[in-house]
Amino acid sequence: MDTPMDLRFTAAHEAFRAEARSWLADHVPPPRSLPSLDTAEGFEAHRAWEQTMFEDRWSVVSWPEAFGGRGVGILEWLIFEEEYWRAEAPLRVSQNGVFLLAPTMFEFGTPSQQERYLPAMASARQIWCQGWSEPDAGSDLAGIRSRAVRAPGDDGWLLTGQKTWASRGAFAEWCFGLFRTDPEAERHRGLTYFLVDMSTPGVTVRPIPQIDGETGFAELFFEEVFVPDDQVLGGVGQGWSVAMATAGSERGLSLRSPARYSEAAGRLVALYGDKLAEDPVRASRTADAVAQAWMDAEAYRLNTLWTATRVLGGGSVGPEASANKIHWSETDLAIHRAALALLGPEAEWHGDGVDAPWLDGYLFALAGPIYAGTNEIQRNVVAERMLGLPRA
Amino acid sequence: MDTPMDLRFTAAHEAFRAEARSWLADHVPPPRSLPSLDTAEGFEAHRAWEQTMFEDRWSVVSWPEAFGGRGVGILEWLIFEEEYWRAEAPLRVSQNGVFLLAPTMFEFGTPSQQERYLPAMASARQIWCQGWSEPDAGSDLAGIRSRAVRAPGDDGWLLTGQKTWASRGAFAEWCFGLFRTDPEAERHRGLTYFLVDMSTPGVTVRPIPQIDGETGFAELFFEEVFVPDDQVLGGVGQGWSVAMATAGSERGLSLRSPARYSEAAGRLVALYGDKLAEDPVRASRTADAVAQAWMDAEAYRLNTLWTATRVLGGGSVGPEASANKIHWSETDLAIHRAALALLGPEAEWHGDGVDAPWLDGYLFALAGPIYAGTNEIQRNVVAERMLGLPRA
Amino acid sequence: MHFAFSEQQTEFRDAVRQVLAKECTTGHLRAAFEHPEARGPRWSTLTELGVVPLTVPEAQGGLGLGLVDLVLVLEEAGQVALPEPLLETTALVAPLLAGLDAGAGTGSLEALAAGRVAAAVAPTSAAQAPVPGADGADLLVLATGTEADGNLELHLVDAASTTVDPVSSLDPTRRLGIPRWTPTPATRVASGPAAARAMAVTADRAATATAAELLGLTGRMITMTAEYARERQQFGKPIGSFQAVKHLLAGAQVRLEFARPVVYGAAWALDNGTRDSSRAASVAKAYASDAATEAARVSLQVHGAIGYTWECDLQLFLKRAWALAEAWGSAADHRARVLDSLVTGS
Amino acid sequence: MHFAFSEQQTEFRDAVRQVLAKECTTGHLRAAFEHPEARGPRWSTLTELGVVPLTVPEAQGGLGLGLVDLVLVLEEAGQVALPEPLLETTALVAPLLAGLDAGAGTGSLEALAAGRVAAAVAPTSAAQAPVPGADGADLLVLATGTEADGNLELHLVDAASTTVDPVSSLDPTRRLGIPRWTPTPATRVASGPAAARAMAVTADRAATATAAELLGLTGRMITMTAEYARERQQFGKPIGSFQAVKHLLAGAQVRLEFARPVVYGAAWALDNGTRDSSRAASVAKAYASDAATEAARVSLQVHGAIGYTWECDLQLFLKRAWALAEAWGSAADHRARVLDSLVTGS
Repeated sequence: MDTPMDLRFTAAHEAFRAEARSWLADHVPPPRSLPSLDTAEGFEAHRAWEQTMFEDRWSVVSWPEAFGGRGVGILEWLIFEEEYWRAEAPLRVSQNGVFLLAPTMFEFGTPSQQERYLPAMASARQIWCQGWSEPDAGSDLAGIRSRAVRAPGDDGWLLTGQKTWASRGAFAEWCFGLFRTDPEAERHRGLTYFLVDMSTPGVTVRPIPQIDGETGFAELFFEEVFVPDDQVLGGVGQGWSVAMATAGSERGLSLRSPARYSEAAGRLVALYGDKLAEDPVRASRTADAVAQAWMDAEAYRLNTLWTATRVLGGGSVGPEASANKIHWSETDLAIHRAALALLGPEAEWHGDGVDAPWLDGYLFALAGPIYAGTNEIQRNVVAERMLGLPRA
Repeated sequence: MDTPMDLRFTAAHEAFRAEARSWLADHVPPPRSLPSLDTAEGFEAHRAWEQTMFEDRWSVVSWPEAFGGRGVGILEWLIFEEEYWRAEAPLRVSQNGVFLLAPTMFEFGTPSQQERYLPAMASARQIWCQGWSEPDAGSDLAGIRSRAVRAPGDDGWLLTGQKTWASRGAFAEWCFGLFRTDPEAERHRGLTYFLVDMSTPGVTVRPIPQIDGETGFAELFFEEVFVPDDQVLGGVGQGWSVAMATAGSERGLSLRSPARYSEAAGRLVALYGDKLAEDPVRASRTADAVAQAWMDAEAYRLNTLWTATRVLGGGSVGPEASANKIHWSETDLAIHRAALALLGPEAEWHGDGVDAPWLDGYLFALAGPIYAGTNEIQRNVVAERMLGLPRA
Repeated sequence: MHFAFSEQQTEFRDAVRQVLAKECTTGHLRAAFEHPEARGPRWSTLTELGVVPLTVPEAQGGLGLGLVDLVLVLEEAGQVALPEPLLETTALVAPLLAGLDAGAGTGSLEALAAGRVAAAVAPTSAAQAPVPGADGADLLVLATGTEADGNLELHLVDAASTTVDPVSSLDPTRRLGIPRWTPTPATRVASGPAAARAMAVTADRAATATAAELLGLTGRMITMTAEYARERQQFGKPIGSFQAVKHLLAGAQVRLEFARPVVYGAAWALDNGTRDSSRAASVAKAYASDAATEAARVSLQVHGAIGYTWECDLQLFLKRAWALAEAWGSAADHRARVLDSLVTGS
Repeated sequence: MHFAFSEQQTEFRDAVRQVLAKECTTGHLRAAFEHPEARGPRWSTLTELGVVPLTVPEAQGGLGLGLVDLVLVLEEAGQVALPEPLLETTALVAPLLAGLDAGAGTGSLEALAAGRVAAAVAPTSAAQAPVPGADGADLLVLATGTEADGNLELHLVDAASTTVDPVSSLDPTRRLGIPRWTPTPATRVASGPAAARAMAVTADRAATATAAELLGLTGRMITMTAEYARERQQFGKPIGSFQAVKHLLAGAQVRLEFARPVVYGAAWALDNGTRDSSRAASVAKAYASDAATEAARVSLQVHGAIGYTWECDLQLFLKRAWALAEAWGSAADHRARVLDSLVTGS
């Protein structure tokens, strides 16, 4: 059959939206009322919120019911995200697990691994962090030096090395990481994807204070940390291809839903409206940038629906994920730059009662072109894999 | 003595300006009244204008009187340029000779070469073109393949090869070009800088029609063209260092005087003023770009005065010439982009009575980041020579 | 929610692509630059293919289809910089005529569906503004008066009965012209609110259709340039292996990727008359204009001096891209419209 | 025409540079971030050196020099992100006090020249707008009323006699504060046109002086980042050898190169009261703000995640750069002023 284009959501979709909206209306804590998830107290408060969602099956809507989801599709997930951001609900403390590890585990995990980890992830009993980057392996991820050697009992591996930039790393119970299991093999080869219980002896965590003073990420030190064989994801030596699946999610569909930017763009337009009354000269001078930022968010929304339809039709996301990452990171910057331009001198007022969501948001947005693979690396990917330009 | 900063021109400078202004007022033909200098007729009309300037010693003011100049300094030259552009005087058909070759000849030419070529250049009896780029040696100038071998009589050289992108090449009497005299030597080495009489047997010229249909530049074919030894500039095998001096002039002080951009920026502000009356919405939307373009021209003017003072104090222009080239080429684009934005749909109306100086200027400006060494190459120079970043 | 074209639509696009690959080569384009004409042999081919009559009601011999069906074809037209006025005739004038009361446009629609008419429509009622495609057109839709003064009128004018003063464009195939005409009761086909509505809808359709052609032009410029960057050697390797060149082209490609769904979505919104269809059309034109302008800049920069020559095919696409980026409202014009609609919530 | 600094000026700059290299290391800066104070030991050093009293008339124990003499010193202050209010005290308040009638400022000037005073000045008379450096300052120049209403007044307020509510900035050393004060006849030092003139001149001096600090900050960020790019290895070579990194830094360097003469020229124009000095000040601030904002973006991008950490010194300079780019008018604010003056020919 030959489906015509239709950008309307179905009645079933709208019913799902209504259900999500009313649940969120009843349960979402007041905006920004939870302490920062980068504090011990805030981490637990956010965990509690995830558990509340889990109890009513809202924490992982697109997962099979067996694992605590509702078994709905990607469109429903996008609808849920729209409602979630509209409700100004808390940041997802379990995002590394739910948005990055889970898609990979559905693809590469054994049934027993899925049963063991997914429900605990969905209920936030286990919160995950990502152990990929190393001090000398950032953009050059294949330069990973942390290694794993067979344990004496030959029933697992001993992990040794240092990982860094692990968001939530200060408090997470579990870590998914890349380690070199074959020192002989060349760069991308010889890597293995491990699932590590952070309470295992030999694991040390050092929080890293960020530019804004918060401890957003952490360094993880591994000293002969024992990991049993059944905590290898996707097979020994397969680490790179398994990791690239996660990276695809990170840059592609699952990490950054359009709702996040649509919501911010909406606030930007509202701010513009306010300034238009207060300071019309400044506002009109910023009009073009405000419009562009809103359009960038709108283009991201449409592109996501376009991609989602392709994926539902059996298509896959390749190097477009890199184009996607460049676009959402630049959109986030465009939105916050325009907001700061509207605020003018007020922009620098910060903290101590002065609520500065735009400045905080700008600082976070500045990291966008860096994490999940720098935009320089993504542009190389687009040029080489979409346009066929030769590698250097 | 310790001279304090003073941005005023002296009384003597102002007297010089007044003299130049009144002479130009009496002699400059009506703006855009001469046929295009890329037509045979226009070429001669522009030559005649250069001769008129020469007769009253205005064609090369900064040269020694012996060669037809006034022996004045760089500041007077900048003042003359300001008046020249303010008067909307014709483009300089002898620009390649006067602005590019001459500074090199003053530095590297023998007294007899200077006597032989400079007066003829000043009076436009001999008009020069540049024979550097080759079909396979553009950004990579050191990749030049055109070669020169000793002539049988051992009294000169036989030049063979192909040059391209020679502005004025279609009609010029003389050419300054780079040829490989030592096929063994590596890239930059083994090049020699030749002065070639275009009427010598073996020289063929093929004009290249430009994007706008005009023949702005030409391909030059050399087949065993005899060039006597006294037409080598700066010594056999010294071609690269001699050429870099010319390139320095091209990117640095002498090719693009600030007056050119100040004049265009002034016209831009006037256009903005007109549109502000006609179409205030469009005008105000373009205001920021208009202001930026004007400021870019102003920054170029101030930077040139800054550099000129340094040069007068015995300083030299190094990699700053590359920064300079990036700035003037981007300034030219910024000015013309802003103008086209003000014109809106009118921008595409062209030719046939419709005077379209802004569209023509935009097309020319688009070439700015390409000629005289692409801006990509210039950024490499800035990064490597000003910031000490390692070569790839 | 199904944001994709139907197989039928993509198959039709492929068929048109095949034909244009043969009948609209850069050789044909250069010929059109020399002697621009409104209806060459290609016009008949496109008529037989069903492209020209696509939006004409079936009653008048057309296919009665919409912008969603047309948008991929317009993208192909952009890919080859089609010189014929498909946009004006099929995307704008046909639907406009079809919407007139009392079948005022019936006769013209039949001629149009039969490929006997190349049409043009004035973006404004300003008498001195050149009309794209007017020079050489058979049928002109022109306006007088203004909405503000309440005396806006639309007129259907037989080009044979008027003179059109040509205004040359950087791209001669644009065939700009200023019609010298006198409105008569006989030529009037709409007035007052009906005329205003027709012009507003036409402007939105024009923004979206022009955006679609710009997508095609952008894709073509990027492809040509990537190909050149793979072949052109400097410093002993293809210039496409230099990161500066890669990043110029990657930036242009990302803009194109994100402009596409925006344009397709606008076409759907207009066909379905959604509340925000005007805004969607403006987002589409702004996005596609910027994508094309950036691709043009990048293409010229990567080609270097060769791209600046008449013999390099790039110029054929640069000129159309520059012209269409400004036509029917520039990116900045449309951004202003977008913000206005967001603030007033209209 | 001699567009260069005198040897005396560059020698003074070098002397200040040497002292600051020792007394304002990033270690000192981090301490200042923890406990921002208006006048630490550095203030005495800068006073003895003649930096603080530079613009105070000789009659009140100063050197009676101008902005051209100060601008290179302010650039050095930017290079080290000097936490003390040199800009407010020496570049703004001292000349403002020196310009008052009837020696209203004499006593304060003597105290200021002796290094006993850290001053702050309100950019506007808006009661709720935080004043940079007000928190912990000894002397405040505050305004009431507006020029439009003809009731503008300048007041010289002893901080000891008022409370200042701190407003924290991203950069704690900015010491923003909202003074809670009541104007009295005793505190009034200027009113009407005289007050308006003083505030206008102060705004121009502030734009230029802030631009000078931004030049220093920009230079420092670029140097730090180039150094990091030479050392940091990825893919088996320094990241500084990648063209993408080179071009990011080269772009920032070109902006800095062209911002310098613009700022120096503005300082000269203000010292000499040329007709276009206000415009020159706006060009300077716009250029320097954009150069700094771009250098900040590039520096963070090239440093990558490490630049995003508290332990990396880059953050100390990023925060000051972001704050000063907006202070005393953003780039866009000043571009608007420039165009306005060009069009009205003022």
